[in-house]
Amino acid sequence: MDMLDFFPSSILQAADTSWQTVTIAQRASSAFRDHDLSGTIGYLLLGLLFTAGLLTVLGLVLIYAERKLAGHFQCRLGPMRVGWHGILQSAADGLKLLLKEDIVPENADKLLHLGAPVLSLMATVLTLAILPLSPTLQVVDLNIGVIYVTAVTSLGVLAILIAGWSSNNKWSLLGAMRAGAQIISYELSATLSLLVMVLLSGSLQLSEIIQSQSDGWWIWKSHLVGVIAFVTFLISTTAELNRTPFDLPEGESELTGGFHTEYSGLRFAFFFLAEFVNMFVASALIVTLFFGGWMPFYIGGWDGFNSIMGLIPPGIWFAGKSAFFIFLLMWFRWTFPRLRIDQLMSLEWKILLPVGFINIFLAALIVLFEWHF
Amino acid sequence: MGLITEKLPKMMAGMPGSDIIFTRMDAVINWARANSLWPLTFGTSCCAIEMMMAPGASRHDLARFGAEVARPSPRQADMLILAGTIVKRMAPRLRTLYEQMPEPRYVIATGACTISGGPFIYHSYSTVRGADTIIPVDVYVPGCPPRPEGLLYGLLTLQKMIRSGETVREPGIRHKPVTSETPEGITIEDIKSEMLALLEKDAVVDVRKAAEQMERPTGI
Amino acid sequence: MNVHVSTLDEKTRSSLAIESHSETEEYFINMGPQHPSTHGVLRLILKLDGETVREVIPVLGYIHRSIEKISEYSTYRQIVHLTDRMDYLSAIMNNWAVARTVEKAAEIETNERIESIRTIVSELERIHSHQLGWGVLGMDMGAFTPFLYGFRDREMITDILEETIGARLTMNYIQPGGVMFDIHPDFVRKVKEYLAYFKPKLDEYEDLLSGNPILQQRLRNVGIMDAETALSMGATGPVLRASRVPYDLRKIEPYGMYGEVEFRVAIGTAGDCWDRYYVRIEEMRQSMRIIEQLIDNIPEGKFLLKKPAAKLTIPEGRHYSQIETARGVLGFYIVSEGKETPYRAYFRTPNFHNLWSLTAMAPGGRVGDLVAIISSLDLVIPDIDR
Amino acid sequence: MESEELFQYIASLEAAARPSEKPSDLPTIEVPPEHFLSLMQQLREDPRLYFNMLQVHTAVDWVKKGIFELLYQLYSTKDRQSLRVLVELPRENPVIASVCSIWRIAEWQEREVYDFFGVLYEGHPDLRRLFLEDDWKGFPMRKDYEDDFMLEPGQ
Repeated sequence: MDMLDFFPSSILQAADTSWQTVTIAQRASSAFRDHDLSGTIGYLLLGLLFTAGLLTVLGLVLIYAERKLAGHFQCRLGPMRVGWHGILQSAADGLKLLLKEDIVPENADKLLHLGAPVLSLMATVLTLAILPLSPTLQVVDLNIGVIYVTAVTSLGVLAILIAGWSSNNKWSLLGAMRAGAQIISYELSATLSLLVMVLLSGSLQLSEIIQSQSDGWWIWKSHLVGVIAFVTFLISTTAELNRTPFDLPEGESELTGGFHTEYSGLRFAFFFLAEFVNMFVASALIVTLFFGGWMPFYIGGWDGFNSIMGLIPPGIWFAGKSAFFIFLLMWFRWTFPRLRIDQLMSLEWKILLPVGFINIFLAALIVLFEWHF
Repeated sequence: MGLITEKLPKMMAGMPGSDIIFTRMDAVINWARANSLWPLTFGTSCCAIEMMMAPGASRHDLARFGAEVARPSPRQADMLILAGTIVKRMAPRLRTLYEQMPEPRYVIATGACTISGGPFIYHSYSTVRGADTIIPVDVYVPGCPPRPEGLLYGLLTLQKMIRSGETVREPGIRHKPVTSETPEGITIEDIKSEMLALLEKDAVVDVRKAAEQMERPTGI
Repeated sequence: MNVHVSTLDEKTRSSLAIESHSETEEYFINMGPQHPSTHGVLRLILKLDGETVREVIPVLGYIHRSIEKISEYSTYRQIVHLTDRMDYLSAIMNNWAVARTVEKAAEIETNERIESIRTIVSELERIHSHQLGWGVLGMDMGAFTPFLYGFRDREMITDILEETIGARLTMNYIQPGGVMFDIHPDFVRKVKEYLAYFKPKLDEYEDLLSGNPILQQRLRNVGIMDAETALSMGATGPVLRASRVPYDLRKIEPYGMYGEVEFRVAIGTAGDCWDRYYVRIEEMRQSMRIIEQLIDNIPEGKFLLKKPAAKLTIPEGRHYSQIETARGVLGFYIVSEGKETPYRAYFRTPNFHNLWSLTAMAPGGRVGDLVAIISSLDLVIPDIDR
Repeated sequence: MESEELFQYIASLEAAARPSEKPSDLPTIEVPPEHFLSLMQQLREDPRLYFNMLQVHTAVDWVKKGIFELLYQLYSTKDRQSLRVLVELPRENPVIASVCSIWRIAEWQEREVYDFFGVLYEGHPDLRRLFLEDDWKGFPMRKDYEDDFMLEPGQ
């Protein structure tokens, strides 16, 4: 059982240029083949704990970061009093939400009302499981990773629709309907951008998409196609995350609380958590597809520079790159006004979708004639 | 959730050492509740501007105490800051809003109108004289409207109250009103003279004389 | 003669009974009295067809404090402090409306110092009111940050006024026959400092919000109101001026020092939300121009001609005069019997008259447009309900 | 137009309208309720007058004389001219024609006056309470309004 040297090995590997990916699921199955029962169970538990831990930590950190960043964007300080610079703020919020009274409206569809937040969080957890955080830090590496991500994130919209429907509140329903229309529309152009990257890298497996970028990230080496796909993907994921400028489903000034108007306490916390962790998932996908995942930043010919970059462990690279995109999303949120529903729809159907189709055609040409670097 | 705060203490009442466990648990729970007071976006009139000033303006910044997450839906709010006059027509709606908030919920009444009816007590056929005739109020912040600092002090008072007063075993303490007391050895006269001294520093008129001569306004 | 008096219930029922041309089912939704974008306790009953607004029924009275009834029992000086609590964002200008009516009726002459001070503090208040309106519009459009920027700059004006007046919001400053206190020795210096600070800041406002294509998309060609409708609806202030009617009391019947300063009346061209928004931005510039012309030469003289304790009566008759506040025309109508208290006091408030153009503008738009329209009207609800 | 000229012109339009002798600070005319609507129509539409803004509409309760005095204050953006029209109604049966069709703002101003004084407007499309609940008893701005809720100082 090599659980103990699991983390050190990943750090040491960082210096190499060739990457070997080993997922937790692979370790478990190899332990199972070796008839090592305790190892199998240990790895399975590790995978579960890792996902749950990641969820909690991300929730705490991202909510704190958002409040702190919002504060500084607005010439304020943000949370200051709970712990050092308010570092325990999210913990206090979480504990409080946990202990709040749980209200289910009398005329609500009780079962669906209770189920929606769980479904929402579940969709998030399922995507967390396949994100390649570093060569050795990935729970499962599905060979249809991209399709899996698209499928599972669509569960989130189902949760929102159920939440809006079951609350028996017109504002919730209006928010849910907006969310449904918006997320399903933007799913199209997001998927088209994903397909471009699948074409270029020739694989649906997330780890292989990263491997294909070992000689350069797709954002550099795919001419304009990758850049267009990146911009489209960034816009559509922001829309799928329901964040400003696309926060219509929960736009406070229009719909009071949108689909989660009637949710309180822990169930509201589930939606809240799912929203923030989804932000990480989106950033992680952007990093994986366009910015080389956990690959370090190399510049051809600068060997000294590259070796210094190579010293930084891949996990840190991944976290750093994701953090940048999370920051970008937060920056959007505190700067832009919100679009109107018909403008939102025309942006997708009249601009992003045609651009996406043309882009995928160009990408096919590039791959066919091997024009990319 | 009722399980941890209500059922568990009853189940474990007879067990040895439960006192210690629950005292520690109380402290943690109250710490969380006191430091995460999310207000409801509710304001009826003038005080609402000063209330927005408190969480809003960068100078006062309610966010420092973790209380800037203003929720538009009462289901997610912990604290109702009553800002502005309550009239007869609004009273049932206010009651509904309060009832829609999940327990534990706290109410801060800011401004003269929500405390007593303020300038609209007499000859008014519609103003409710004090919001505490409709819903229980925890902290009163006087002023017309109170300064943002006043609201911050009200919030800190509420936090202090939550940290000390409410326990898992004794809910219901919190609806006793809390008032600020003058510290020991200091009288109202001392405060008055100190404030006058501050004013005197850069005053253009004789403050002390003016204070003596000042008559109480006539009429209502 | 038989006049039918209906009820709200009857109104909504009859509204629902109107046959619609839409194939989908129309439904009512209740916006307010506690809703983040109604700026207080305005309640709107919306008839929606999907996202499209078909009819708006405003329901008022959630902050009706019977100020007019109380006024009948109050002396004129006591009425001044009630006006602070109507449109609390232009409290000083509300005070001025009462003071002006009483001064005109009781034939109290004021001096130039008083009028200069009144004009300067009013313009300062107009700036801070528009700053708030700017920020709140940003917040309603989904951009939260402008709201706090507006508040930050507003706070500085509040500080300047507080030094002189002693209050931050409900000023109670302009009295019949003068102003309550003389200006603070630092007043002139601080106002100049503030103007120097705020001028570049206003350009920053424009960079942040006006220049944003999303905001322009949201506001342009939304909630268009032509001049004829606006006049018939009784709208005044920036709402009327955005519809191309240059009706500004400061120019038309100059009071205070407005006759002696140079400034331009900002008017819009299309009468949409964008014009209403931009008229306010331009008014801030013009207000700064007015203050700049006055601040250096405030004449010497007394600041309060009638002592607050002195008896104040108004000759018998009907007296009316009006003031241009930040939101439009505030008129104060007194029916006097020659006593210390009015027989009847009526406030013609700008927001009450501006609100109803909403019912003309909103139908046909989306819910998002409705929010934009409410925001661009810049309503203060206690001023509607009184 | 000077006020004398204005009065003469209005009298030529509607003989029943006469200058008011009540103390007032604006040019004021009085008109009996039966000629009211036609006068208002002409004030709005006559090209020489063209009063396109109804600035103020309110009422005064003269309880001792037993009348409601309705006030309509008009303004013309063309000539920058103001005119005040007073109408007296009996307190027992206060009914008057609505001017909603002439100025749209009248719809809500009249509802306010109905709410406070109980003046009924004939031809109003949607006459109901404005500020108070539909089931409110009495009209609070009347001088003889009584309410147990109201407090006097010292009570």
